[in-house]
Amino acid sequence: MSSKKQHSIFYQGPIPAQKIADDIQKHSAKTNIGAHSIFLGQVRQDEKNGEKVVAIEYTAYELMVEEKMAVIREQFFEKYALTCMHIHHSLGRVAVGEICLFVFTSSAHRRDAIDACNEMVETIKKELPIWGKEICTNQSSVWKQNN
Amino acid sequence: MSSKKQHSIFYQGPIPAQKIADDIQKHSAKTNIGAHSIFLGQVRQDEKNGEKVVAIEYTAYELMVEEKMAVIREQFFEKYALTCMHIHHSLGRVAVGEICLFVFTSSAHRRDAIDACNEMVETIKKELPIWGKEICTNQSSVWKQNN
Amino acid sequence: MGIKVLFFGSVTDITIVSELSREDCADTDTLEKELLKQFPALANKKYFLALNQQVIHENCPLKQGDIVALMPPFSGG
Amino acid sequence: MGIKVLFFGSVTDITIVSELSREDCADTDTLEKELLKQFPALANKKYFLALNQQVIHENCPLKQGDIVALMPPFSGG
Repeated sequence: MSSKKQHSIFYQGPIPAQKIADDIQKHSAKTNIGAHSIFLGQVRQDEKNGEKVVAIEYTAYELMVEEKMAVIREQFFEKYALTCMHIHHSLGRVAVGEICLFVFTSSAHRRDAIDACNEMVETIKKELPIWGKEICTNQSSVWKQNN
Repeated sequence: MSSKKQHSIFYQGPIPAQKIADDIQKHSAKTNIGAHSIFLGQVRQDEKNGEKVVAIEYTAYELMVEEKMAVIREQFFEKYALTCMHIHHSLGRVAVGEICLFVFTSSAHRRDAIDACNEMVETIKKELPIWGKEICTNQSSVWKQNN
Repeated sequence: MGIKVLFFGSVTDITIVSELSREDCADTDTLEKELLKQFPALANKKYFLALNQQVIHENCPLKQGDIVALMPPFSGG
Repeated sequence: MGIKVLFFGSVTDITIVSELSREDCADTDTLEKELLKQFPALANKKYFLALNQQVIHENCPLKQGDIVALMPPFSGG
Protein backbone atom coordinates (compact mmCIF):
# COMPACT_ATOMS: atom_id res chain seq x y z
CA MET A 1 0.00 0.00 0.00
CA SER A 2 2.99 2.38 -0.06
CA SER A 3 1.89 5.22 -2.30
CA LYS A 4 5.12 5.45 -4.24
CA LYS A 5 5.90 1.76 -4.55
CA GLN A 6 6.62 0.91 -8.15
CA HIS A 7 5.15 -2.18 -9.71
CA SER A 8 4.17 -3.02 -13.25
CA ILE A 9 1.20 -1.12 -14.62
CA PHE A 10 0.36 -4.04 -16.88
CA TYR A 11 -2.59 -6.31 -16.43
CA GLN A 12 -3.04 -9.36 -18.64
CA GLY A 13 -6.39 -9.03 -20.44
CA PRO A 14 -9.34 -6.86 -19.36
CA ILE A 15 -9.37 -5.17 -15.95
CA PRO A 16 -12.29 -6.63 -13.94
CA ALA A 17 -14.78 -4.28 -12.26
CA GLN A 18 -14.18 -6.34 -9.13
CA LYS A 19 -10.53 -5.28 -9.05
CA ILE A 20 -11.67 -1.65 -9.08
CA ALA A 21 -14.00 -2.29 -6.13
CA ASP A 22 -11.25 -4.09 -4.22
CA ASP A 23 -8.80 -1.25 -4.83
CA ILE A 24 -11.33 1.34 -3.65
CA GLN A 25 -12.12 -0.74 -0.56
CA LYS A 26 -8.42 -0.94 0.37
CA HIS A 27 -8.30 2.84 0.68
CA SER A 28 -10.88 3.06 3.46
CA ALA A 29 -8.03 2.54 5.93
CA LYS A 30 -6.31 5.70 4.68
CA THR A 31 -8.27 8.20 6.72
CA ASN A 32 -6.42 11.25 5.38
CA ILE A 33 -8.09 10.73 1.99
CA GLY A 34 -11.05 12.94 1.12
CA ALA A 35 -11.31 12.42 -2.63
CA HIS A 36 -10.71 9.72 -5.23
CA SER A 37 -10.67 10.36 -8.95
CA ILE A 38 -10.94 7.40 -11.32
CA PHE A 39 -10.66 7.19 -15.08
CA LEU A 40 -11.61 4.03 -16.93
CA GLY A 41 -10.97 3.38 -20.59
CA GLN A 42 -13.50 0.98 -22.12
CA VAL A 43 -13.06 -0.63 -25.55
CA ARG A 44 -15.59 1.00 -27.85
CA GLN A 45 -17.34 -0.67 -30.75
CA ASP A 46 -16.04 1.58 -33.49
CA GLU A 47 -16.35 0.81 -37.18
CA LYS A 48 -13.21 0.46 -39.28
CA ASN A 49 -13.63 0.19 -43.07
CA GLY A 50 -17.23 -0.85 -42.55
CA GLU A 51 -16.34 -3.63 -40.10
CA LYS A 52 -17.20 -3.54 -36.41
CA VAL A 53 -14.39 -3.59 -33.88
CA VAL A 54 -14.73 -6.59 -31.55
CA ALA A 55 -11.57 -6.20 -29.47
CA ILE A 56 -8.29 -4.35 -29.08
CA GLU A 57 -5.03 -6.23 -28.71
CA TYR A 58 -2.47 -4.30 -26.71
CA THR A 59 1.30 -4.68 -26.90
CA ALA A 60 3.94 -2.55 -25.22
CA TYR A 61 7.63 -1.95 -24.84
CA GLU A 62 7.27 -3.04 -21.25
CA LEU A 63 10.74 -2.22 -19.98
CA MET A 64 10.54 1.31 -21.38
CA VAL A 65 7.05 1.81 -19.97
CA GLU A 66 8.24 0.83 -16.50
CA GLU A 67 11.24 3.15 -16.69
CA LYS A 68 9.14 6.07 -17.96
CA MET A 69 6.41 5.47 -15.39
CA ALA A 70 8.93 5.60 -12.54
CA VAL A 71 9.95 9.10 -13.66
CA ILE A 72 6.38 10.26 -14.38
CA ARG A 73 5.24 8.96 -10.99
CA GLU A 74 7.91 11.02 -9.21
CA GLN A 75 6.89 14.11 -11.18
CA PHE A 76 3.23 13.65 -10.28
CA PHE A 77 3.93 13.22 -6.58
CA GLU A 78 5.99 16.41 -6.70
CA LYS A 79 3.36 18.37 -8.60
CA TYR A 80 0.24 17.16 -6.78
CA ALA A 81 -0.50 16.52 -3.09
CA LEU A 82 -1.47 12.90 -3.68
CA THR A 83 -2.02 10.24 -1.07
CA CYS A 84 -1.74 7.53 -3.71
CA MET A 85 -1.84 6.90 -7.43
CA HIS A 86 -2.48 3.53 -9.06
CA ILE A 87 -2.34 2.87 -12.80
CA HIS A 88 -3.28 -0.30 -14.63
CA HIS A 89 -3.19 -0.86 -18.39
CA SER A 90 -4.22 -4.04 -20.16
CA LEU A 91 -1.91 -6.12 -22.32
CA GLY A 92 -3.25 -8.65 -24.80
CA ARG A 93 -6.84 -8.92 -25.95
CA VAL A 94 -9.61 -6.75 -24.46
CA ALA A 95 -13.09 -7.20 -25.94
CA VAL A 96 -15.58 -4.42 -26.68
CA GLY A 97 -17.24 -3.27 -23.44
CA GLU A 98 -14.31 -4.35 -21.27
CA ILE A 99 -11.96 -2.06 -19.33
CA CYS A 100 -8.42 -1.53 -20.69
CA LEU A 101 -7.22 1.40 -18.56
CA PHE A 102 -7.71 2.19 -14.88
CA VAL A 103 -6.23 5.37 -13.39
CA PHE A 104 -6.90 5.92 -9.70
CA THR A 105 -5.68 8.97 -7.74
CA SER A 106 -6.45 9.95 -4.15
CA SER A 107 -5.85 13.08 -2.12
CA ALA A 108 -7.04 14.98 0.94
CA HIS A 109 -8.78 17.66 -1.16
CA ARG A 110 -10.45 17.04 -4.48
CA ARG A 111 -8.45 19.26 -6.85
CA ASP A 112 -5.23 17.25 -6.52
CA ALA A 113 -6.84 13.89 -7.22
CA ILE A 114 -8.94 15.25 -10.11
CA ASP A 115 -6.17 17.23 -11.81
CA ALA A 116 -3.61 14.43 -11.43
CA CYS A 117 -6.03 11.86 -12.83
CA ASN A 118 -6.82 14.02 -15.87
CA GLU A 119 -3.18 14.76 -16.58
CA MET A 120 -2.18 11.12 -16.11
CA VAL A 121 -4.68 9.94 -18.73
CA GLU A 122 -3.18 12.36 -21.26
CA THR A 123 0.35 11.39 -20.24
CA ILE A 124 -0.34 7.67 -20.68
CA LYS A 125 -1.71 8.22 -24.17
CA LYS A 126 1.12 10.52 -25.26
CA GLU A 127 4.20 9.24 -23.46
CA LEU A 128 3.95 5.51 -22.96
CA PRO A 129 5.12 3.08 -25.68
CA ILE A 130 1.91 1.05 -25.86
CA TRP A 131 0.09 0.09 -29.05
CA GLY A 132 -3.47 -1.01 -29.65
CA LYS A 133 -4.59 -3.04 -32.64
CA GLU A 134 -8.31 -2.99 -33.31
CA ILE A 135 -9.59 -6.41 -34.33
CA CYS A 136 -12.71 -6.43 -36.50
CA THR A 137 -15.55 -8.90 -37.06
CA ASN A 138 -13.99 -10.24 -40.28
CA GLN A 139 -10.62 -10.81 -38.57
CA SER A 140 -9.15 -7.75 -40.28
CA SER A 141 -7.27 -5.37 -38.03
CA VAL A 142 -6.36 -1.70 -37.87
CA TRP A 143 -3.66 -0.15 -35.72
CA LYS A 144 -5.31 2.27 -33.32
CA GLN A 145 -4.37 5.95 -33.48
CA ASN A 146 -4.58 8.30 -30.53
CA ASN A 147 -5.88 11.80 -30.97
CA MET B 1 -30.50 1.77 -17.52
CA SER B 2 -31.99 4.75 -19.41
CA SER B 3 -29.40 7.47 -19.21
CA LYS B 4 -31.83 10.26 -18.41
CA LYS B 5 -34.13 8.38 -16.06
CA GLN B 6 -34.54 10.32 -12.86
CA HIS B 7 -34.36 8.58 -9.58
CA SER B 8 -33.29 9.72 -6.14
CA ILE B 9 -29.58 10.46 -5.76
CA PHE B 10 -29.79 9.55 -2.08
CA TYR B 11 -28.29 6.45 -0.58
CA GLN B 12 -28.90 5.58 3.05
CA GLY B 13 -25.52 5.40 4.80
CA PRO B 14 -22.13 4.84 3.13
CA ILE B 15 -21.90 3.87 -0.54
CA PRO B 16 -20.32 0.39 -0.73
CA ALA B 17 -17.36 -0.21 -3.06
CA GLN B 18 -19.33 -3.20 -4.34
CA LYS B 19 -22.06 -0.91 -5.65
CA ILE B 20 -19.43 0.99 -7.64
CA ALA B 21 -18.15 -2.27 -9.16
CA ASP B 22 -21.68 -3.38 -10.01
CA ASP B 23 -22.47 -0.05 -11.65
CA ILE B 24 -19.28 -0.20 -13.74
CA GLN B 25 -20.03 -3.79 -14.76
CA LYS B 26 -23.52 -2.82 -15.97
CA HIS B 27 -21.98 -0.48 -18.52
CA SER B 28 -20.08 -3.18 -20.38
CA ALA B 29 -23.22 -3.75 -22.47
CA LYS B 30 -23.09 -0.13 -23.68
CA THR B 31 -20.57 -0.61 -26.47
CA ASN B 32 -20.62 3.03 -27.58
CA ILE B 33 -18.85 4.00 -24.35
CA GLY B 34 -15.10 4.65 -24.52
CA ALA B 35 -14.50 6.47 -21.24
CA HIS B 36 -15.81 6.54 -17.69
CA SER B 37 -14.96 9.23 -15.17
CA ILE B 38 -15.66 8.62 -11.51
CA PHE B 39 -15.38 10.88 -8.48
CA LEU B 40 -15.66 9.50 -4.97
CA GLY B 41 -15.90 11.58 -1.84
CA GLN B 42 -14.51 9.80 1.22
CA VAL B 43 -15.05 11.02 4.78
CA ARG B 44 -11.72 12.35 5.98
CA GLN B 45 -10.43 12.22 9.54
CA ASP B 46 -10.12 15.94 10.10
CA GLU B 47 -9.60 17.54 13.47
CA LYS B 48 -12.14 20.00 14.83
CA ASN B 49 -11.28 21.93 17.99
CA GLY B 50 -8.66 19.30 18.80
CA GLU B 51 -11.11 16.42 18.44
CA LYS B 52 -10.91 13.84 15.66
CA VAL B 53 -13.83 13.54 13.28
CA VAL B 54 -15.27 10.00 13.34
CA ALA B 55 -18.21 10.43 10.97
CA ILE B 56 -20.32 12.87 9.01
CA GLU B 57 -24.09 12.89 9.32
CA TYR B 58 -25.81 14.08 6.16
CA THR B 59 -29.25 15.63 5.94
CA ALA B 60 -30.90 17.19 2.91
CA TYR B 61 -33.94 19.01 1.66
CA GLU B 62 -34.70 15.95 -0.43
CA LEU B 63 -37.60 17.28 -2.48
CA MET B 64 -35.60 20.36 -3.48
CA VAL B 65 -32.54 18.27 -4.33
CA GLU B 66 -34.58 16.05 -6.64
CA GLU B 67 -36.14 19.04 -8.38
CA LYS B 68 -32.78 20.78 -8.82
CA MET B 69 -31.08 17.60 -10.01
CA ALA B 70 -33.69 17.10 -12.72
CA VAL B 71 -32.85 20.54 -14.13
CA ILE B 72 -29.09 20.13 -13.69
CA ARG B 73 -29.20 16.71 -15.36
CA GLU B 74 -30.91 18.16 -18.44
CA GLN B 75 -28.31 20.94 -18.60
CA PHE B 76 -25.44 18.45 -18.42
CA PHE B 77 -26.86 16.22 -21.16
CA GLU B 78 -27.23 19.33 -23.34
CA LYS B 79 -23.72 20.58 -22.62
CA TYR B 80 -21.80 17.29 -22.79
CA ALA B 81 -22.06 14.31 -25.14
CA LEU B 82 -22.74 11.85 -22.34
CA THR B 83 -23.87 8.27 -22.65
CA CYS B 84 -24.91 8.21 -19.03
CA MET B 85 -24.51 10.00 -15.72
CA HIS B 86 -25.19 8.51 -12.30
CA ILE B 87 -24.98 10.39 -9.02
CA HIS B 88 -25.28 9.01 -5.51
CA HIS B 89 -25.00 10.95 -2.26
CA SER B 90 -25.23 9.50 1.20
CA LEU B 91 -27.83 10.46 3.77
CA GLY B 92 -27.38 9.70 7.45
CA ARG B 93 -24.16 8.63 9.10
CA VAL B 94 -21.00 7.90 7.09
CA ALA B 95 -17.90 6.94 9.08
CA VAL B 96 -14.34 8.10 8.37
CA GLY B 97 -12.91 6.14 5.43
CA GLU B 98 -16.33 5.43 3.92
CA ILE B 99 -17.68 6.80 0.63
CA CYS B 100 -20.33 9.56 0.79
CA LEU B 101 -20.43 10.73 -2.85
CA PHE B 102 -20.24 8.79 -6.10
CA VAL B 103 -20.36 10.65 -9.42
CA PHE B 104 -20.13 8.47 -12.53
CA THR B 105 -20.16 9.83 -16.09
CA SER B 106 -19.63 7.95 -19.36
CA SER B 107 -19.08 9.05 -22.94
CA ALA B 108 -17.67 7.89 -26.28
CA HIS B 109 -14.61 10.15 -25.98
CA ARG B 110 -12.88 11.00 -22.76
CA ARG B 111 -13.25 14.79 -22.56
CA ASP B 112 -17.02 14.73 -22.15
CA ALA B 113 -17.00 12.22 -19.30
CA ILE B 114 -14.08 13.92 -17.54
CA ASP B 115 -15.34 17.50 -17.86
CA ALA B 116 -18.90 16.58 -16.89
CA CYS B 117 -17.70 14.65 -13.84
CA ASN B 118 -15.53 17.55 -12.65
CA GLU B 119 -18.29 20.12 -13.15
CA MET B 120 -20.87 17.88 -11.48
CA VAL B 121 -18.78 17.59 -8.30
CA GLU B 122 -18.60 21.38 -8.05
CA THR B 123 -22.31 21.71 -8.82
CA ILE B 124 -23.29 19.22 -6.12
CA LYS B 125 -21.26 21.08 -3.51
CA LYS B 126 -22.54 24.53 -4.51
CA GLU B 127 -26.12 23.99 -5.64
CA LEU B 128 -27.66 21.11 -3.74
CA PRO B 129 -29.34 21.70 -0.34
CA ILE B 130 -27.39 19.04 1.55
CA TRP B 131 -25.72 19.52 4.92
CA GLY B 132 -22.97 17.58 6.62
CA LYS B 133 -22.41 17.54 10.38
CA GLU B 134 -19.01 16.33 11.49
CA ILE B 135 -19.25 14.11 14.56
CA CYS B 136 -16.15 14.03 16.76
CA THR B 137 -14.68 11.47 19.15
CA ASN B 138 -16.08 13.26 22.21
CA GLN B 139 -19.59 13.34 20.68
CA SER B 140 -19.24 17.05 19.91
CA SER B 141 -20.21 18.09 16.41
CA VAL B 142 -19.38 20.81 13.91
CA TRP B 143 -21.42 21.74 10.85
CA LYS B 144 -19.27 21.12 7.79
CA GLN B 145 -18.41 24.04 5.54
CA ASN B 146 -17.67 23.69 1.85
CA ASN B 147 -14.87 25.70 0.29
CA MET C 1 -53.53 23.29 5.26
CA GLY C 2 -51.58 26.37 6.33
CA ILE C 3 -47.99 27.22 5.57
CA LYS C 4 -45.23 24.75 6.31
CA VAL C 5 -41.85 26.03 7.52
CA LEU C 6 -38.79 23.75 7.25
CA PHE C 7 -35.46 24.20 9.03
CA PHE C 8 -32.20 22.64 7.85
CA GLY C 9 -28.59 22.17 8.91
CA SER C 10 -27.25 24.51 11.57
CA VAL C 11 -30.55 26.43 11.63
CA THR C 12 -32.01 23.48 13.54
CA ASP C 13 -29.45 24.09 16.31
CA ILE C 14 -31.52 27.23 16.99
CA THR C 15 -35.03 26.04 16.22
CA ILE C 16 -34.58 22.53 17.67
CA VAL C 17 -37.60 21.42 15.64
CA SER C 18 -37.07 20.74 11.95
CA GLU C 19 -40.56 21.80 10.91
CA LEU C 20 -43.48 23.90 12.04
CA SER C 21 -46.79 25.15 10.63
CA ARG C 22 -48.38 28.59 10.44
CA GLU C 23 -52.13 28.91 10.04
CA ASP C 24 -51.70 31.87 7.79
CA CYS C 25 -49.12 34.47 6.84
CA ALA C 26 -49.24 37.29 4.28
CA ASP C 27 -45.72 37.06 2.88
CA THR C 28 -42.21 35.81 3.53
CA ASP C 29 -41.03 39.06 5.13
CA THR C 30 -43.83 38.78 7.69
CA LEU C 31 -43.00 35.12 8.23
CA GLU C 32 -39.33 35.93 8.83
CA LYS C 33 -40.23 38.62 11.37
CA GLU C 34 -42.44 36.15 13.26
CA LEU C 35 -39.69 33.51 13.19
CA LEU C 36 -37.13 36.03 14.49
CA LYS C 37 -39.45 36.80 17.37
CA GLN C 38 -39.81 33.10 18.15
CA PHE C 39 -36.09 32.29 17.57
CA PRO C 40 -34.06 35.47 18.25
CA ALA C 41 -30.74 33.67 17.55
CA LEU C 42 -31.72 33.47 13.87
CA ALA C 43 -30.75 37.16 13.61
CA ASN C 44 -27.06 36.19 13.73
CA LYS C 45 -27.47 33.24 11.39
CA LYS C 46 -26.64 33.20 7.70
CA TYR C 47 -29.38 31.43 5.77
CA PHE C 48 -31.31 31.48 2.49
CA LEU C 49 -35.05 31.20 2.02
CA ALA C 50 -36.67 28.80 -0.40
CA LEU C 51 -40.33 29.02 -1.35
CA ASN C 52 -41.68 25.75 -2.71
CA GLN C 53 -38.13 24.49 -3.38
CA GLN C 54 -37.00 27.66 -5.20
CA VAL C 55 -34.48 30.00 -3.59
CA ILE C 56 -35.99 33.49 -3.23
CA HIS C 57 -34.19 36.79 -2.72
CA GLU C 58 -37.11 39.15 -2.14
CA ASN C 59 -40.42 39.26 -0.34
CA CYS C 60 -42.98 36.84 -1.79
CA PRO C 61 -46.71 36.55 -1.00
CA LEU C 62 -47.70 33.30 0.70
CA LYS C 63 -50.76 31.16 0.12
CA GLN C 64 -52.18 28.04 1.72
CA GLY C 65 -50.03 24.96 1.08
CA ASP C 66 -46.81 26.88 0.51
CA ILE C 67 -43.57 25.49 1.89
CA VAL C 68 -40.89 27.86 3.15
CA ALA C 69 -37.42 26.55 4.00
CA LEU C 70 -34.62 28.18 5.98
CA MET C 71 -31.34 26.83 4.63
CA PRO C 72 -27.82 27.67 5.83
CA PRO C 73 -24.98 27.44 3.25
CA PHE C 74 -24.83 23.98 1.65
CA SER C 75 -22.16 21.51 2.64
CA GLY C 76 -22.85 18.34 0.71
CA GLY C 77 -20.24 16.15 -0.94
CA MET D 1 26.25 -10.12 -27.06
CA GLY D 2 25.69 -7.85 -30.08
CA ILE D 3 23.02 -5.22 -30.53
CA LYS D 4 19.37 -6.05 -30.07
CA VAL D 5 16.77 -4.43 -32.34
CA LEU D 6 13.10 -4.40 -31.25
CA PHE D 7 10.08 -3.69 -33.46
CA PHE D 8 6.72 -2.56 -32.15
CA GLY D 9 3.16 -1.91 -33.29
CA SER D 10 2.60 -1.38 -37.01
CA VAL D 11 6.36 -1.62 -37.65
CA THR D 12 6.01 -5.37 -37.12
CA ASP D 13 3.59 -5.50 -40.07
CA ILE D 14 6.71 -4.77 -42.15
CA THR D 15 9.39 -6.67 -40.26
CA ILE D 16 7.18 -9.65 -39.34
CA VAL D 17 9.67 -10.50 -36.59
CA SER D 18 9.48 -8.47 -33.38
CA GLU D 19 13.19 -8.69 -32.62
CA LEU D 20 16.54 -9.32 -34.31
CA SER D 21 20.22 -9.11 -33.42
CA ARG D 22 23.19 -7.47 -35.09
CA GLU D 23 26.70 -8.67 -34.33
CA ASP D 24 28.01 -5.16 -34.44
CA CYS D 25 27.03 -1.71 -35.69
CA ALA D 26 28.84 1.65 -35.41
CA ASP D 27 25.89 3.91 -34.74
CA THR D 28 22.11 4.27 -35.05
CA ASP D 29 22.30 5.97 -38.49
CA THR D 30 24.21 2.97 -39.84
CA LEU D 31 21.76 0.61 -38.21
CA GLU D 32 18.80 2.41 -39.77
CA LYS D 33 20.40 2.23 -43.23
CA GLU D 34 20.90 -1.50 -42.83
CA LEU D 35 17.33 -1.97 -41.65
CA LEU D 36 15.98 0.03 -44.59
CA LYS D 37 17.92 -2.25 -46.95
CA GLN D 38 16.45 -5.30 -45.24
CA PHE D 39 12.90 -3.83 -44.91
CA PRO D 40 12.43 -1.22 -47.68
CA ALA D 41 8.83 -0.50 -46.61
CA LEU D 42 10.20 1.15 -43.45
CA ALA D 43 11.04 4.17 -45.63
CA ASN D 44 7.35 5.12 -45.75
CA LYS D 45 6.75 4.41 -42.09
CA LYS D 46 6.59 6.98 -39.32
CA TYR D 47 8.52 5.77 -36.30
CA PHE D 48 10.77 6.92 -33.47
CA LEU D 49 14.00 5.34 -32.31
CA ALA D 50 14.75 4.51 -28.70
CA LEU D 51 18.22 3.59 -27.50
CA ASN D 52 18.16 1.69 -24.24
CA GLN D 53 14.58 2.83 -23.54
CA GLN D 54 15.31 6.52 -24.23
CA VAL D 55 13.88 8.21 -27.32
CA ILE D 56 16.72 9.63 -29.45
CA HIS D 57 16.51 12.29 -32.14
CA GLU D 58 20.06 12.20 -33.53
CA ASN D 59 22.71 9.71 -34.44
CA CYS D 60 24.12 7.84 -31.43
CA PRO D 61 27.14 5.51 -31.25
CA LEU D 62 26.28 1.89 -30.44
CA LYS D 63 28.11 -0.55 -28.18
CA GLN D 64 27.68 -4.20 -27.36
CA GLY D 65 24.55 -4.90 -25.35
CA ASP D 66 22.66 -1.84 -26.59
CA ILE D 67 18.96 -2.16 -27.35
CA VAL D 68 17.46 -0.14 -30.20
CA ALA D 69 13.69 0.01 -30.64
CA LEU D 70 11.64 1.15 -33.65
CA MET D 71 8.37 2.54 -32.32
CA PRO D 72 5.45 3.93 -34.33
CA PRO D 73 3.26 6.63 -32.66
CA PHE D 74 1.87 5.38 -29.36
CA SER D 75 -1.77 4.36 -29.06
CA GLY D 76 -2.26 3.14 -25.51
CA GLY D 77 -5.24 3.88 -23.35
